[in-house]
Amino acid sequence: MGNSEDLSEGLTVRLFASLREQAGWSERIWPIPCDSSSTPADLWSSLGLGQGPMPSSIRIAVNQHFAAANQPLHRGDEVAFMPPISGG
Amino acid sequence: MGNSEDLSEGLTVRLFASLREQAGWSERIWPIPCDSSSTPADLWSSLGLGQGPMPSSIRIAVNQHFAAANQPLHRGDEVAFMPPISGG
Amino acid sequence: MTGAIAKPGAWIQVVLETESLRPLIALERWQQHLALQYGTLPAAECTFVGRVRGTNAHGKALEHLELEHYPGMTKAHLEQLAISSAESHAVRAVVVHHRVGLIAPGEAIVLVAVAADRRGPAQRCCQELLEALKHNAPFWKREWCGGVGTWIEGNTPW
Amino acid sequence: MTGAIAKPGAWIQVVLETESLRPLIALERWQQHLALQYGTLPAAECTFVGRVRGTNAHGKALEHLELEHYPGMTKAHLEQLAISSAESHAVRAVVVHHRVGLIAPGEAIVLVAVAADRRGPAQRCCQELLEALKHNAPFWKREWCGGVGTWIEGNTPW
Repeated sequence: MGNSEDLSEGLTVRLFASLREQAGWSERIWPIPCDSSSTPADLWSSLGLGQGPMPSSIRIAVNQHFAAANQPLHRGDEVAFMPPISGG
Repeated sequence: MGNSEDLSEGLTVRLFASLREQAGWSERIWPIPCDSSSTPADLWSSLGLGQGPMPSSIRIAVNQHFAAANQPLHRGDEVAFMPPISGG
Repeated sequence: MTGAIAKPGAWIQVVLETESLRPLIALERWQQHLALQYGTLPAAECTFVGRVRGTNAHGKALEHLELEHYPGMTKAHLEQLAISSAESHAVRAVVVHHRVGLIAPGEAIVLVAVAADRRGPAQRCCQELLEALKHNAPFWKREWCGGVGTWIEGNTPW
Repeated sequence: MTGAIAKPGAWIQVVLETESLRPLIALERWQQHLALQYGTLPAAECTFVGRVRGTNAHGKALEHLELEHYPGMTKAHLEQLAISSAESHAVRAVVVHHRVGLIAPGEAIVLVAVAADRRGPAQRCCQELLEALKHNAPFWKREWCGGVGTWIEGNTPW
């Protein structure tokens, strides 16, 4: 994981609700490869958050705005994976 | 008008809002012929409340329930003529 | 002029207010009664408050709105409309407060509140009952501008 | 956690409540601000209050509902939803109070209130914003029954 504690070199990953409890952690710094354009879908697989591809029910936020699973990620981004919403 | 002041022999007629002000009265006892079946539409004409037949925008209540213009009236009934409603 | 009808399905209350209508105080009392009746308050509550505008349809400053009603019929008919809406949407409780007499701009004319187990029935019942009372309850509005009163026929569009 | 955004078109206020949400007190304060801002209160006000049910979907007694949120994102996103609804219905003001944390049965989870010049926009905006926040604002519910917590995915149907 090398520089994974250095924010400028990686991503901040946040999990919420059932996803957080299944994974056993809520926030993690994760390295981003220098020469590739990583996406939330790639990140989901790398983190081992579930078997197979990311379920379509999972919502993604990048820098606290909803984003698509194929949005390119950049160093310093905050990426959140969220189970289905139940507010109000 | 003969027995028009005797409730048992006639109808109570009530007018509201603009109808009341145009007519210059709000409540009146009106005789009902013994041998005919009078209706609110007949009553409207007899009372001289307007020229020609009763406008369709006028609402009628008989004994404080909405009623049709051709509902037969009986002695002792309370008949109300009401301009278009504007509540709430 | 207050009234409450206990129904197997819904608790209906209709009040004609001659002096003033204070919606939040009316709601507080209604919620207290509801909490006593149901233990906990129902999951969904939808409320509408209508107030007197500051100007008439022609933009002239309004001094007062006057609300005439049909004593005897108006309250009974409002109760019928409330019972009918409550039954068709299967809600828990409906309260209607309606002013009569002279009302100043900004003051409340009408309060409709509906408590139900789900938000859809609460919202639909509140909306339907408001339209019903605007078009079918015996009330007549007169606007007073510059000392002149003008009867208003019909309502603003939804 | 309180916030107000002055807009040319509408006054938007979103509050996340960590301790308690008292809808009538929140509404009283909001109306006081509105009266100061507009002189007289707008003609139409539509309000929705959602409360914790006493039982879960399987009829078991609920001890608490727990509301998790995304600090930073949730409030900002609620503000965006409120601004968007307020603009599309051209209303005067929108207020949203939403609880987070542990909430007891009967307590309020959410308050949405909309003030507008006409009843239709007030009702439509209130209804649309409630659906938007139920399905699109980052909140997650966990029901606690018999000491066991269960995450709830999705909402009850409208």
